[in-house]
Amino acid sequence: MGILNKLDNTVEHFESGNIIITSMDKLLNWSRLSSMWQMFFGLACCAIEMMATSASHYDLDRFGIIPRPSPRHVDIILISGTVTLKMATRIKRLWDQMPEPKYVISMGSCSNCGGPYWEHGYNVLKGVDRVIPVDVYVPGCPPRPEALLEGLIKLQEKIRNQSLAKHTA
Amino acid sequence: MAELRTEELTINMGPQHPSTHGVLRLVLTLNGEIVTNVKPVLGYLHRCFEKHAEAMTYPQVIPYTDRMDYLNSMSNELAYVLAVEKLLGIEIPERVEYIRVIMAELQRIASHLVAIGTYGNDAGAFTPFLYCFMDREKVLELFEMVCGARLLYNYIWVGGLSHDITPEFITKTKEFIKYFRPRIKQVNNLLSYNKIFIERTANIGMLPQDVAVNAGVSGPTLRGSGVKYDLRKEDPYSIYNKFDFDVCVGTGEYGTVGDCWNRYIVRAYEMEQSLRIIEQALDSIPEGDVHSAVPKRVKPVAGESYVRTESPKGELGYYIISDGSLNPYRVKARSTSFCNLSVINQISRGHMIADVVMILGSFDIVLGCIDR
Amino acid sequence: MENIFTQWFGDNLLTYILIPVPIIAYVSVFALYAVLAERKISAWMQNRIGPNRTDKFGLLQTILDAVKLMQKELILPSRRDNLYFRMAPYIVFTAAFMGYAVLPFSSVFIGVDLNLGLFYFFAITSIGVVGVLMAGWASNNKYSLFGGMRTVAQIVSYEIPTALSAIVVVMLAGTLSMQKFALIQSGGIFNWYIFGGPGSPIKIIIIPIMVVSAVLLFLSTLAETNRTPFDLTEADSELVAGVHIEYSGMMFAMFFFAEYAQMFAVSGIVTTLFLGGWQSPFGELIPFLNTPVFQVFWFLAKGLSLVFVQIWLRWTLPRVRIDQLMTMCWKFFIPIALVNLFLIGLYIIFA
Amino acid sequence: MEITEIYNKLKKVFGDGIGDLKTDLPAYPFFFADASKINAVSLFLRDEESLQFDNLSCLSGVDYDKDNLAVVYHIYSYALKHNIVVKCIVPKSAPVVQTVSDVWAAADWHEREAYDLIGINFEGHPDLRRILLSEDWEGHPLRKDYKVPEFYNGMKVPY
Amino acid sequence: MKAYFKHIYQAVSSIMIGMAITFKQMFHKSVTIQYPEQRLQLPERERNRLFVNMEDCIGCDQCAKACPVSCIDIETVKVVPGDVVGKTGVTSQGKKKALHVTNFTIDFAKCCYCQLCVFPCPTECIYMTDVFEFSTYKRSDLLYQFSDLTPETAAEKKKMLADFNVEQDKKKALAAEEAAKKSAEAKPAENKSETKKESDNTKES
Repeated sequence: MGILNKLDNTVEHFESGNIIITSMDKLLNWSRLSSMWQMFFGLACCAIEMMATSASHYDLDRFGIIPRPSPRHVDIILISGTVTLKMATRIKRLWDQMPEPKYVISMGSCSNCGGPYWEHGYNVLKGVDRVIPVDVYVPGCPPRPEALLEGLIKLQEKIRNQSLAKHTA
Repeated sequence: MAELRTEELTINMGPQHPSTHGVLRLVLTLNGEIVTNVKPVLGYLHRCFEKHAEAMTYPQVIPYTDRMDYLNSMSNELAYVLAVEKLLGIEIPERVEYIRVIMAELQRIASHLVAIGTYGNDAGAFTPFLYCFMDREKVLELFEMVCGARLLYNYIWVGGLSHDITPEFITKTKEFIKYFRPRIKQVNNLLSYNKIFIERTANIGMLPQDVAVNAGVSGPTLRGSGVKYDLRKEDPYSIYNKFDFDVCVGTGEYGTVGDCWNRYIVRAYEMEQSLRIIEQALDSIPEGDVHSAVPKRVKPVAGESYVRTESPKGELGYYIISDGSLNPYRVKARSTSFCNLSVINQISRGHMIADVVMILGSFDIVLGCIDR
Repeated sequence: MENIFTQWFGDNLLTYILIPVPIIAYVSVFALYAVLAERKISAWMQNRIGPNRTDKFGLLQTILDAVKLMQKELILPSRRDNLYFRMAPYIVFTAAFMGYAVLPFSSVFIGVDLNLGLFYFFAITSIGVVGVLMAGWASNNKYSLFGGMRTVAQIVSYEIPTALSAIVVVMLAGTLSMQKFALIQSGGIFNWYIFGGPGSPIKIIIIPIMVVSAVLLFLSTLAETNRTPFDLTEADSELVAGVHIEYSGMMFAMFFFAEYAQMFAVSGIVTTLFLGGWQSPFGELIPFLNTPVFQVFWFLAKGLSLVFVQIWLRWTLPRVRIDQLMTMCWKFFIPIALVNLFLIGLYIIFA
Repeated sequence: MEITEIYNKLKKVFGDGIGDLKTDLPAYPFFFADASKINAVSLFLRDEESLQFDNLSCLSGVDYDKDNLAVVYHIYSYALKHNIVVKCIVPKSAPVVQTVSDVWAAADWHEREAYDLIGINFEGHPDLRRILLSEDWEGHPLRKDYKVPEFYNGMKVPY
Repeated sequence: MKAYFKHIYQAVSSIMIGMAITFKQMFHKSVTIQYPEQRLQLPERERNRLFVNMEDCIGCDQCAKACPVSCIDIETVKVVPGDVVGKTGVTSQGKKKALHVTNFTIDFAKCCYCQLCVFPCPTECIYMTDVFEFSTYKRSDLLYQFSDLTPETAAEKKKMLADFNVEQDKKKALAAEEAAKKSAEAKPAENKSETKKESDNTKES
């Protein structure tokens, strides 16, 4: 349980390139990237496109993504919509409640940088990256479902290149 | 049992909760499983629409109205544009009006599909949700064909439309109507008339007529209470007076009038009526230019207008004050979900937690519309 | 009949170590692939495809899920009840797996053929509820507490119709041993208890009663596994994730796998009691199909088709409410089961 | 019933409580009412047999001009199908309007919103708290002279 | 008692109907678009990432004005006589270009894809394409520069204009001196630097 927690200390001593570590890396990365459970959580317009993506036409389940309602079970959180200042603290909290390793996809203009609301939005957080670290920015307002899938594939790409030895996992 | 001391439990539902349809927060006070008080906390999606509208020119506000109630962007655009046109006092070509009606009704179908689907999901049935989304995808395809966007269209402009419809759109829409009629029946069989679903929703959250009217509840929520009031009939805007359709009300087929099931089934019936309107409109659509009445500069004289329309969720009003400049002085959106939601405390007291979820779902709220 | 391991290795310690191996192996594989099956079947019902990015049919999907869950950080809530919080997943997990001890996979293979097999099964599966309650209490979360409390009410109530409808078969068979239930129903599909069991043609009159009993048993065991339409423990849309809400990583995986393990266990019970257990539906017509290896096949086929029905139900029906669940149990299931019992009693006396 | 008729009727009952009727501006005529009498006026509007204004469609707070705020009521009658627009003007220095939430329940949240965004105090409102913004927010953003704060709870607000 | 059995009947029948529906659906073809391999044929009017054809852009700033979210940032430098914008100095429709577009950025992190910028364009050089696959790991990568001038050339052009202005000023001073009796016409429009800035706070924070 929590192998990574324990491995972390041991693995530090290895240089990258060790054959065991590399193949281990491959397996662990592969498992992480092909079973990214998603937070069942929507904010605004983009949430509708997120729902459309998980519906039959685009089927997030193909990528091994199932929505889980509790932050304890999930690997990725899709920030799908405008983050207001009132909501920002809650998102930070959700993010804190998620177990490592965890990833964030910022979906749509609003969560990228405030989007259409960046100029006069007194209650809008201008970019969710001000409260939590974002891995992939998906542009669009709202992004097409395919665009979200493309963002997910980009995230998979990122996970694929992570390594235990480099201490990024 | 009398000496058994119980304590009330306060539960926080949301802003992150699977069934609050976004980021609504409900503070529930519970006695066991029985809800004694519901306190909605809004504003988690307050995106300052009204402030933005004051800083934009009139046409630039349209994309923001899209984002206000993102499930029925077309209706929002329509309401806003009607209000601006009223200020400008311009005549709209007939063809434009027809296309607007077609779009608004297609949007009504799409919006109701989401309402029905997510309501099924609230009840725990995931499959109807996906069936509804499959059908909605077809509507979105139509929209995408006409204006290039799937969700937020910026299609209805002051005085006209951004694009004319194509003959392909008309054939595709007719195909869709043919395809969609049996699908409504299927969803009804799968979900609406399912015994478990009826048990979950019938006789839950009764909203009496007088309370509904007094609290400003509108749309399917009001009609579920048996009030035959539809702005398309009562106060026809655009060209709704040309079409023949019925106003559906809750009849208490199961449960009593005004409960969740009746509120829900009104939506299923309304989709059928929307199909009827679309059919009539498609058959009699005149030729014309959709750009002919679009003003170069939208600069109304000082004054104010308030237009209410029947959006899929209810009475959607835009109150616009103009001071004669290019930007509106004040835009206030009378959002439907905002008024509908305000009765939740009154009607969910005494029910169970699971019922609160169902009651909330039966209002078909959209947080973008509530918080603006 | 002797257990095949006993035949091979004699009655010694080695045998008792070896017997659980295939069972545990089967349960683990089943739990993994039931999750996949659930996802695939639900996908088909919803005109989707389901997992297919890991490999063409997504066969590795759940294995990768498990590997991923192992990597996840274990989060322990700071105000938990430490002992209970840590113990709960193990109890649920163990209880779900212990039920398999009395499932007769074949005429020569059963974990242990207890005299009180059926009784043992009902007893052991209800231990799981203790784990669920512990989890609900120890998480220090109001939602999980609700989930835990609901489960207790639900499972304790549904024990009664489960037992009552099982007793119908017990009365006809006159035994509590799981292996004997299967043995009695030899001789083809019409000797299964769902069709009245072996006996004279007069048994036709009890077929409706037996069918109703079988359905009751199936539904009330379904309720005991906490699956939709009875998944009030989890209740996504009300209680977020119910008792699992605070569990992460492998601890959550244990709950998850326990649920799926239990799915087959209860199907196994229904199979054994009403569907002839490992008996071939063709009886003695084709003796080849009744050899021990094929018996395993029949048992799994019957059990898995019931699992399919469970999945099918889950993806069709909405969830019931807690008071309706109780109403269903006390006002519908128990009276009907009692009437069944009474009628079967009359039948036994007069026929 | 036309707005002039309704206006005359109200004028007869309330006298000074009802201000001028404006019909020259597009697109709707409206009249003014005294902010300290609006509760009685609306009660009359709702309960009078010939008026029956049972539905408050919209209540908007407006930053009216340099010194004044306004509350605009769009009132409809489901039964008799007529409508009026009533405005209450209050000075910015003492923005107090009588509540109508006991007349129309719909006004409850609308008044809270007007309080939140414009800063109008509704006298007699049972639960006048901020509704959209956080409780600890400062200022009323829809006023024309509102300045966006630099930081809120440690989060930078401007882009 | 009748109601009791009616309940049971309704429950059983409606569940059966529902199960029949889901069972039938199992044999329907799936509607899923398997994205990276399969792609939808997007309609002609598809509205995704904007594209600016700099060959045709005359730097008129119309799109930036129309944009509701001010995500377009255009900076132009006036052409000095003798210099040519781009290769030909005219757009494909033959309009003369009088401005070097030294900076034409669109911040797609802000863009709301509303198409309001497309219609006012006099040369139809800004339009929406069907490209939607451009998610990034860094937000700054979403700031697209469309200007075909490198920063060096842009600086050069600016310098050219500045030099030209200085020259003009000198000339004017000379002319003013020379033709004090004559009323020489100064061209005020050319005295000003034409550098525009849409908004000064669009830089990444």
